[in-house]
Amino acid sequence: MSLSNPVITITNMLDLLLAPVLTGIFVALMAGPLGCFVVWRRLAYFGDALAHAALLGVALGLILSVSPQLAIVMSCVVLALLLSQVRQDSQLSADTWLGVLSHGSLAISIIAITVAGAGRVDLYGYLFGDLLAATYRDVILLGFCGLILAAYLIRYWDSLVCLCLNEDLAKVEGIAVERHKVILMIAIAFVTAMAMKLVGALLITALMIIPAASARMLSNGPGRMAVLAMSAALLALGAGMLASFHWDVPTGPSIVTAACLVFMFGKISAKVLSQK
Amino acid sequence: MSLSNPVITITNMLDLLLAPVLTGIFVALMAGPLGCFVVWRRLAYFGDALAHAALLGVALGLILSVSPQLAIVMSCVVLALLLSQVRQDSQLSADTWLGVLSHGSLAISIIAITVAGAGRVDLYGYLFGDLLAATYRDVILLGFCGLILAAYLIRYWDSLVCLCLNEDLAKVEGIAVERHKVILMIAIAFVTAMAMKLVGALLITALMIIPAASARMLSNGPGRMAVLAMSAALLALGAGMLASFHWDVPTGPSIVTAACLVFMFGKISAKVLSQK
Amino acid sequence: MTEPFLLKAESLSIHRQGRTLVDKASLSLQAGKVVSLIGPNGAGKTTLIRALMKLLKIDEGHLHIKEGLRIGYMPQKLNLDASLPITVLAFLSLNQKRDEHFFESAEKTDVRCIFERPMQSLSGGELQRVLLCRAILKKPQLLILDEPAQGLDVNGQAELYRLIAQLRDELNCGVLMVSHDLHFVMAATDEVICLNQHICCHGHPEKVSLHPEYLKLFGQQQAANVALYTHHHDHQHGVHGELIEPCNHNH
Amino acid sequence: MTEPFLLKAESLSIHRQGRTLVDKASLSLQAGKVVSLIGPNGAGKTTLIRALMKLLKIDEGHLHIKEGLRIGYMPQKLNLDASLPITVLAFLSLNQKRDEHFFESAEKTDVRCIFERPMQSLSGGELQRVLLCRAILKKPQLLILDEPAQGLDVNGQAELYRLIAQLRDELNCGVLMVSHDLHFVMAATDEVICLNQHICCHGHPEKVSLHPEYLKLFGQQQAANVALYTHHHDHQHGVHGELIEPCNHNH
Amino acid sequence: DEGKPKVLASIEPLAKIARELLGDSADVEVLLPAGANPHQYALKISDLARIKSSTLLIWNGPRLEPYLKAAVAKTAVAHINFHSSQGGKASALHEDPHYWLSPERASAMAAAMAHHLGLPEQHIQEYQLEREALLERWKTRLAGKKLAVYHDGYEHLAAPFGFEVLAAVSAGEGKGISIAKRLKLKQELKAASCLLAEPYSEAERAKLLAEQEGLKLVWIDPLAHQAPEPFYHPWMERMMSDLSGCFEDLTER
Ligand SMILES: Nc1ncnc2c1ncn2[C@@H]1O[C@H](COP(=O)(O)OP(=O)(O)OP(=O)(O)O)[C@@H](O)[C@H]1O
Ligand SMILES: Nc1ncnc2c1ncn2[C@@H]1O[C@H](COP(=O)(O)OP(=O)(O)OP(=O)(O)O)[C@@H](O)[C@H]1O
Ligand SMILES: [Mg+2]
Ligand SMILES: [Mg+2]
Ligand SMILES: [Zn+2]
Repeated sequence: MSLSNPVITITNMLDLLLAPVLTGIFVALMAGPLGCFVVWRRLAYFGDALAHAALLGVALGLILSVSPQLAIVMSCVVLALLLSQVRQDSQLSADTWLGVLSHGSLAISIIAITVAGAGRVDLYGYLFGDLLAATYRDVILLGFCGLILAAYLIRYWDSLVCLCLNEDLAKVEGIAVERHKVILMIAIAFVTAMAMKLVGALLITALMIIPAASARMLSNGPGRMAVLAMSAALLALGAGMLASFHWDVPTGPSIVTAACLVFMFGKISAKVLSQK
Repeated sequence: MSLSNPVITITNMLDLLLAPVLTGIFVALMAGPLGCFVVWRRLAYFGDALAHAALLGVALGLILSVSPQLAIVMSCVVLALLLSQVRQDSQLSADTWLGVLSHGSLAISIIAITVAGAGRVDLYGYLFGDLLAATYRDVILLGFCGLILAAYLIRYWDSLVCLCLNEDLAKVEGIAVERHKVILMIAIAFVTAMAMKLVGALLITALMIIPAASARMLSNGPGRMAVLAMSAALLALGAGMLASFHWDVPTGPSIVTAACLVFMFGKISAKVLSQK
Repeated sequence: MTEPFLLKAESLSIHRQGRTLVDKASLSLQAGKVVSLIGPNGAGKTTLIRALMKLLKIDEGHLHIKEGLRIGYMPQKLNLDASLPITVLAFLSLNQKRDEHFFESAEKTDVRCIFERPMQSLSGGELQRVLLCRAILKKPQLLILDEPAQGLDVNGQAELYRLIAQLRDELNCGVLMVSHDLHFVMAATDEVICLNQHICCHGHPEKVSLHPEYLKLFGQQQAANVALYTHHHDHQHGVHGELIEPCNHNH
Repeated sequence: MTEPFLLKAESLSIHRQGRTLVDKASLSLQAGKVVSLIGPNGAGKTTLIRALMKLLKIDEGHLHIKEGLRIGYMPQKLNLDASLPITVLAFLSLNQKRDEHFFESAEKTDVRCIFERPMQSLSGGELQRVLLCRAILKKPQLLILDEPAQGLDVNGQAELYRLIAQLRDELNCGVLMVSHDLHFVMAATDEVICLNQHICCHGHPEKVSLHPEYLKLFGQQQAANVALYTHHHDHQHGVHGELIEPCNHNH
Repeated sequence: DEGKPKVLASIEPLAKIARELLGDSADVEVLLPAGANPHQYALKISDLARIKSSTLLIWNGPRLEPYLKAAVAKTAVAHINFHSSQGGKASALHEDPHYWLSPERASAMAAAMAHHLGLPEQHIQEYQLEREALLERWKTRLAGKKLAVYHDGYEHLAAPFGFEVLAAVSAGEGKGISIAKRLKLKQELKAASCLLAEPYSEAERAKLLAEQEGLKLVWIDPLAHQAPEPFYHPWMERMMSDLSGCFEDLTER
């Protein structure tokens, strides 16, 4: 199923693809380190819950006539705050909490949409997004977010790692645990919400956890894991986009599949390395 | 938005609703105890991963022309087996594994569907299902599954609880840990797959984890948690169906929302009880 | 004692699930003093010291902590998740410069040879050593140790006790330690606090070891003989049975 | 000794991540014998006993286990997830009848007064007691204890040692115990195995305590004085440094 | 065929309109592959390339095909959708977006296309004559007939042909319905004898409903996935004949 039209070459498409590619690169660069925190704090399904919260936001936004983009960011941040509050209650593990919140908000948003009679809200536009629709405005916005995020992560890296290892120790050592936990959650939520419209919740979540999981197997330190995760995400992005171009398959799923291949490759090489 | 038409009689309702109600009851009764294991073993997103595996199964089934129902059950069981194998590798937590498998299979299935170009596969029919479409055949099938499941759970309850508490202790005490782990996973996968067509992956997953999470807060023993989870699931089912009848909201989401209300109620009463 | 306190608790109480875990405990910690907290299992020792570090909500009472107090803490148990890969060296270097003091501390706690190991694969005793090292790295003004000797081998234990004395002497650091090792407690601490939900008795080791509450808790024979481990002695039993009884003496 | 073995290991080796954790260890356990396993932190004691129970993959060597052997195991550490609610009584009753023996064991390990507590909120010592109780509930033929005294209070420790002797005598049960308490080990066990990746020396306690390898590992002074905890002594150091050195004597 | 204009249609029925109007004078291609759901689709890179290299894009409009909005803006391709061809009525927002099912709108679209490509008036007149003939043929046979539809999207078909849609079952892909709605349906469907359903993802459910309520099923393929006819009017003709077949069978019985 390769392209029938010989006139269409990469260079030809550059002006169309440059913004999507740059967007993808920024998203991958942010998803790498944030994904490590997601994996360390057992929040793999945070992105999924955020997607559903975003849907609830859109539904409520329709009822209260608030702009969808604002509603999405707001509802994601609210979910992050809520989750960082309820996690204090350690009787239920993180995944159970996420499951409850995620399924709950999905169900309520469907009801809200039905009751509001608001026609067809595209339930799954948020799941897949449209990377190819990215514009330079998006690139600049994401780049800006990325800079702030990088500054925060670099400044507080040690404290954040310490917090993920053991909250009690971190607290005694004078790290503002509660504040960092909330900031971290909001950062993840914010980046997810920003990226959702572009790459979809599926892709952003997958770009967070799959590269981080691949990096875990090949690293012996948190910093190295973050850098490897970034590289894995970039690799998946590149390979996925190329595959999408070559075999004419949808871009988002193609990137996720490439990430899975990177994961399998990582797993195999970790096995080989450990047997040496 | 209540009903305007007075002609709807009880008998009229009964022949429409009896099979769905019975199906719902069987699903709730199975979901209660299985949900406890899901919560204990941190598998909250197993249902979600199964839904995506099912989709992959359907896509592959289309390519290889296998019946969808068979393809779903097969792919769910394969996922369960795969997961119980890879979880040995404790470097990654359960939620991360589930995330990788779930996103991976979703992405691959979308590509498979695109490449096969085979008709319209309802991507999200599996997420919502249609409880009202249940027939007596389904009731009998589910009832049969329920009986087998009940027999297994009652016979091996202590061993299963022991296994969930600590695998090493269970193994030393002579419990066939590996076998039970696989059986448990397959049981969850099988029930989910059976129920998916009817109530959808969203509802079955939500009916597993939300009642179990509610029950956790009010129980001091595993048996009690299972019974409470069953009751909570039944309560949510009843309340959700009544709400769907009264306020004209979709059945599945209505049941999930009712389950969330039960959860919140449980949380509040647990708080009140603990302060006494 | 004119020296200002590092930390002072006034009649702290902690209740959970309808039970009183710590009942009106008052204590104060000073620089250069080794205070040890003893008591039977489930007496509330861990609960109390976690409350002193504000890791738990205090239900009643007041807690004064010197401003900017650097605390080194070694918990009784620590669960490390396998998903965060980190070596001992990287763990110890978190928010910490690798200066002379760093390597000195590592030397003292005998962790230099395991620098490159992943934290998650450490043995019980190795983990204890690393935690001890981390606790002393920051040149703490107050060292809080929850059963630090647990899991350490004989050399490690001796080294630990030597280290505590050294820190007290060199850095003038305050120490609060939970221990079940009555011999060490009696031999090497400045003050003993005997906890059994409430504080039964406290004071200089010699005095405490003669206090009727102490003898009641640990048994006369036990207290004297515990290190000799003759498994033929007839010892007094029922410590746990007494835990729930009210305390009917003044202190 | 003509009595048949319960468990026999022949030159077991375990390697992980390029390191040798246990190196050609051979041992056999018999009914009615208390064997203790000693060695510095990180020597591979926990690894070895977990391998004996088939909880770890063995890389080399053979393991023979008597058919249908009932093992009671008390692990060094146990992480309990908070999401499974269970009380001590319910935990102890899993796959277990509540008969006379049940309550007797609970009495002996002093856990009757905490029957109604949730497992997750137990203190360190209380959890140890519950684990010990669970280990002896099944009238095991072989009891494997990994640092059982850790975290126990003085009465608990004495009780533990009494219990081990009693089980050996009454049930003719074999015992394998990891311990850092050299006094108890020397006083009350039938055989001592000194592990430092490989088995350095083994045999009757009196003999082992004179063995050069033993003295090298624990230091002459240490071995003699460990219980007195004088923190002014000058002790020999460098056990860990020696861990990685090859062993150049035959055994 | 270098000089031929390239017309890209978002879905097959639109391509049929273009082919019928343009014949051999243009290359007509379809964007969405057969089987794709026009409500939810993710553009591929090749799709973007095809949009960019086409002379004219015809599509339904952002309400039905939101994913094309950004692509149209980015590639700056010349395009016509039903909104623009109708001059973008204000009420259009709350309307059924399945515009292509309306022969009326189809010919408006054809006219707009002809103007854009500078075709002679005569083409448009021929096209409109064909439409009128089609309506003539079927209006009388279908007028006043009552039927139920599974997918809510046949307003544009019902109005010109004069049949009445009694009830629509599905509220949207996979969302499921309420018990109240289901009971109401039972009442409403009493007056109907035929259920119009698509052989797509919810086919099984439609079959079950027809069985439960004793309705006769008519399969209709509004996306023209399986339609052999290359042109719009013959395709409509075929659909109408299938539809009326349902009622004729009933009268025979
Ligand atoms: N969150 C909680 N809820 C209810 N009870 C609790 C909780 N945490 C601890 N406990 C109970 O409080 C008591 C004191 O626990 P703590 O850990 O402070 O004991 P400890 O003195 O440190 O004992 P050990 O010597 O065994 O470590 C125990 O009986 C324990 O069961
Ligand atoms: N999975 C693993 N991979 C790599 N190294 C490991 C692994 N598990 C344990 N180790 C290493 O093996 C050594 C032996 O560990 P083990 O827990 O058996 O020691 P131990 O003798 O029980 O010590 P302790 O007295 O401190 O409990 C330790 O140095 C530890 O770091
Ligand atoms: Mg404690
Ligand atoms: Mg050990
Ligand atoms: Zn439609």
